[in-house]
Amino acid sequence: MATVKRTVEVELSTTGLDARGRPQRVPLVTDQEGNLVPVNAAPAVEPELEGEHMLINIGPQHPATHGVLRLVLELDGETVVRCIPHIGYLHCGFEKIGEYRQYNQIIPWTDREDYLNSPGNNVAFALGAERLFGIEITERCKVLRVIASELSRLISHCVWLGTFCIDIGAFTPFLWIFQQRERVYTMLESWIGARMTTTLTRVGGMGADIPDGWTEDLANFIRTFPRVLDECSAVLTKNGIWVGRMVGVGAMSADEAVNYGLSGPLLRASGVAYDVRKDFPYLDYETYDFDVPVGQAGDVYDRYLVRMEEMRQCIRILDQALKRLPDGPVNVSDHRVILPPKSKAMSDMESMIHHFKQVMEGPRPPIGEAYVAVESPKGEKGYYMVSDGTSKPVRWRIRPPSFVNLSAIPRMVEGHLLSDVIAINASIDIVMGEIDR
Amino acid sequence: MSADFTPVLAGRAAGGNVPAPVTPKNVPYRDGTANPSADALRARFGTTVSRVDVVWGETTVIVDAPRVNEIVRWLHDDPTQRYDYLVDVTAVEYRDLERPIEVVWHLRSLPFRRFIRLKALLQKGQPLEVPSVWDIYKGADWMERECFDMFGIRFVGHPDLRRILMWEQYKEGFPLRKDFPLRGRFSRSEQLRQILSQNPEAKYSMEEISIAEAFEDLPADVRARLGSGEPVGE
Amino acid sequence: MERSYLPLLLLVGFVALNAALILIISHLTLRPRPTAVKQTPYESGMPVLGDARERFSVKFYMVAVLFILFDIETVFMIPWGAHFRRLSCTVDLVAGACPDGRLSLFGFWEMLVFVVILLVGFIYVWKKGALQWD
Amino acid sequence: MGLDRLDTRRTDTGVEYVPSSQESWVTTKLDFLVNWGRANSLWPMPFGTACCAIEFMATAASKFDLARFGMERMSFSPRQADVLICAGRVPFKLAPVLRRIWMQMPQPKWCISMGACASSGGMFDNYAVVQGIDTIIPVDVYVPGCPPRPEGLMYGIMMLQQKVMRERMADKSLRHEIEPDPSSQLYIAPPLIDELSEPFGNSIHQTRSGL
Repeated sequence: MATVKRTVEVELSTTGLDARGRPQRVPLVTDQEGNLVPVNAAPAVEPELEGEHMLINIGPQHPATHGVLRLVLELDGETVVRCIPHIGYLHCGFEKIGEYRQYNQIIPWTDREDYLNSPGNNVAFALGAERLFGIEITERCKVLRVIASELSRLISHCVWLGTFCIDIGAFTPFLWIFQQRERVYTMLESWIGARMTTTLTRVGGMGADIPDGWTEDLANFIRTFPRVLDECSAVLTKNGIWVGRMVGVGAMSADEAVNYGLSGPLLRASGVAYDVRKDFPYLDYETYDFDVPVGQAGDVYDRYLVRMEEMRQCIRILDQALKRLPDGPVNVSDHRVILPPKSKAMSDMESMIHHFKQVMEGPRPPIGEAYVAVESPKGEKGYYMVSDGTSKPVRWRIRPPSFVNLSAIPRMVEGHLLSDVIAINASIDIVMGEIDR
Repeated sequence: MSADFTPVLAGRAAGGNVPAPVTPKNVPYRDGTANPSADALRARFGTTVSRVDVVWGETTVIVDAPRVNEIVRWLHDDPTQRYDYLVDVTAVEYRDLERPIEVVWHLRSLPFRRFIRLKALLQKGQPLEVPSVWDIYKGADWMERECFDMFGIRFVGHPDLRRILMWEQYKEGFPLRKDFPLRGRFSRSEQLRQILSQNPEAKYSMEEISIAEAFEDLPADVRARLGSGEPVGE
Repeated sequence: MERSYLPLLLLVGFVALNAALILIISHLTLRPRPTAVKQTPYESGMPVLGDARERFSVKFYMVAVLFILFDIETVFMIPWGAHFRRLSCTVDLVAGACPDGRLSLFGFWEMLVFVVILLVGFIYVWKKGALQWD
Repeated sequence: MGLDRLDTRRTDTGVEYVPSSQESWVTTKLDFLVNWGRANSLWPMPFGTACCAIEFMATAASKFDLARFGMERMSFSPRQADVLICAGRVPFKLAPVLRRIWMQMPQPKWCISMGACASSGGMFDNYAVVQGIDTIIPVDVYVPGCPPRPEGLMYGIMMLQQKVMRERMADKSLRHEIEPDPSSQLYIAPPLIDELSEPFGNSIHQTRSGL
């Protein structure tokens, strides 16, 4: 069927043009109640010496698209007149496969979906499944999961900072920050055996308890990581080129950001203090003392500041979590869900039956549905699971934050220069595995 | 981030006496307390709200499909509700194929810190049509396109309903439907042949092709094929 | 003051020889394998719509001219640098060096005047806003 | 042209000689020099799609340094690339892009298929993912792992270097450009593709759809 031409007339966003009809950076003025609003200059026609518009592909295979995103840009000289994103180049049918797997078998899929934040995804899925099963996890497991999700936020922001610097042109912070990331990798590897695709949690507990001596590594990491972060921000934050490339670029006002469904650092950079850990808390986040960084203008520079501040808050949370880490069992004792320990499984009959049912058929939740959201480094990451009583979910829906954040890229990019497109795309911190699922 | 700028506080606008949110513990299976918006919806719309049930502490309001846009607009604009954040638009198809397909909207009210789930039931027999909420939430654009791509549900009022994850010429149907085999309908070599032997213009949407045509950039063979009326790509 | 130009000749000869060698050997061992797809321009893995030979906006030309203007300026400094010693010595060089006490800053001032003239041009261009992209 | 032609006098005596033994002293030394140069400066074209791309970045970063193999210069345009490292799963929508980039790379070129998903479709045995990129482009080295550890990838690179060192200029089949058959654009016969993409291991049990 031939497609219907897009009826919406996407005209050049007015904030991109100044009075003399020349596209320019988005000027921000404070209106009466004090929040920053882009100037709505009258749209003027380009002078008649307009060159032909050029259609170029910043295509699936491009160093600056962080994966296989494809942006088709209509350029007038250097100014982007229209941006048409194409995604789906990494669509691997996660949700379809989820309907053929048991709950504990889906956890390896949650690593590969947002591969920068695998421990965080495992924790999110485990919370969703435990809400569906109606089980409460032990205290030690809660604190371990907080540590896992904060560490995963750190390594995700590290990859973002590294690739963001390379996109703008600074290469050395990439090497500094990836070295810190390797230290977190070695910690995760000693905990669960895998560097990146961790499969850390199980429904009702964790894959493994932390080895002894692990808390000293974490304490050592907490003590030394902020120094590297300060080095990076010393190099970048007040750098003339860095600031010049990012201030006033891709600005989104607060209510526009909420209407576009942005979440995470993008939303907080626009001035909306919405953080799932504060507003819809999970894993006792309300008992941790940390604050939520909020920007003002919502441009690329504020997103950078918000993420850097968020990394420091992660260190604060990790510090408190390390101090309060209780002893006790990691897994819940309800053997309908968790495999009984090997020794008991071999000795007494009842846990042998449990063991057999777990392995052959997997845990079976009651009929119902649950949506649990988690503050992932990209935004509000949610798992919506519908179960019909069998051991395989009827529907495993992933609410992908960068999918919704990326849908606002035509609004942010039009009117800016081609080099700003790269900066804006890097500031959204997209992961194509999560966008295309 | 200067101190004098007071951010738009999400979740605190409901006044000072609202208790700070706490991690929900021992969430009841069926008899949790419903979201106050559910009663407001029932009072405001009466029969179009066919059922409200609370599963694992989340209120689900089942409404008739044709009036969804009106209900969501009311939830969005009404000062007492202010559901300004669309979390998700998706669909669920159950394993027994007679049961209707459910289209699900997840909404959050950031100022009042509330979460609600709207559902519309679409009988399998009639055409799967649901009003789009794109004119209320701009974020719904891609979510509805993905729901169409995966389930085949047409969102009436969506400006540009095309496939977003699969390519436009994808002939195998809608992948997330339960009657769609996990490995696809065609053999692997057939799937590979179809995608590798696509014409170049199949990789561009109508919009880009019209832009290229406006500036006479189209290569000759593409222009010839377009002239002969072949369907265009993504 | 004749000067033997042999080293210069050797340099030019060696450069020409080197270039010729590289071309001949690669031509000898090269076996081009053109295919239809290999000839098409690379656009991130996508088939190309439109071509690059189009009317560009005039801003690109402005940037190119300014670059050439200020780039050639540095080319003029090279001969000046080569002869700086003879320029700034009031008497003839003795064995390639200036007898003590005879230094003058003539060479320096000469180049300063040249640079100031170009600086005036640069400030004019800056204030006119030609360096601003839009 | 002249340097690598086989010495025809020797082969017409009716005795079958191993081609490599017929080369003169000059060509083997020249082969060694050329292969040594090529092996130690393989410029990678990181066709990074998914999680393996992040592990590839970790391999290229400072701890597991790829610069030791002369591979520091990441060439994102196929024109300057020597080895295409397909890091990550390739869905069907991306197959023509991979094929086009491989064909736009000049000879001599090699291909490393990094990770289980690129080599065999990995855990994605469903409607959307190509079951192994060797059905699209010829692959030289398969690196197992999901994602392969940096040491695993480096071992794959060293195996490729050994392969490059053993190449002979006289062997023309090495630098043979694939010509997909014009109608179906496949360069392997369809039954072979089906047989290569057959599910193996535990994913055989997922044949029933909808249950």
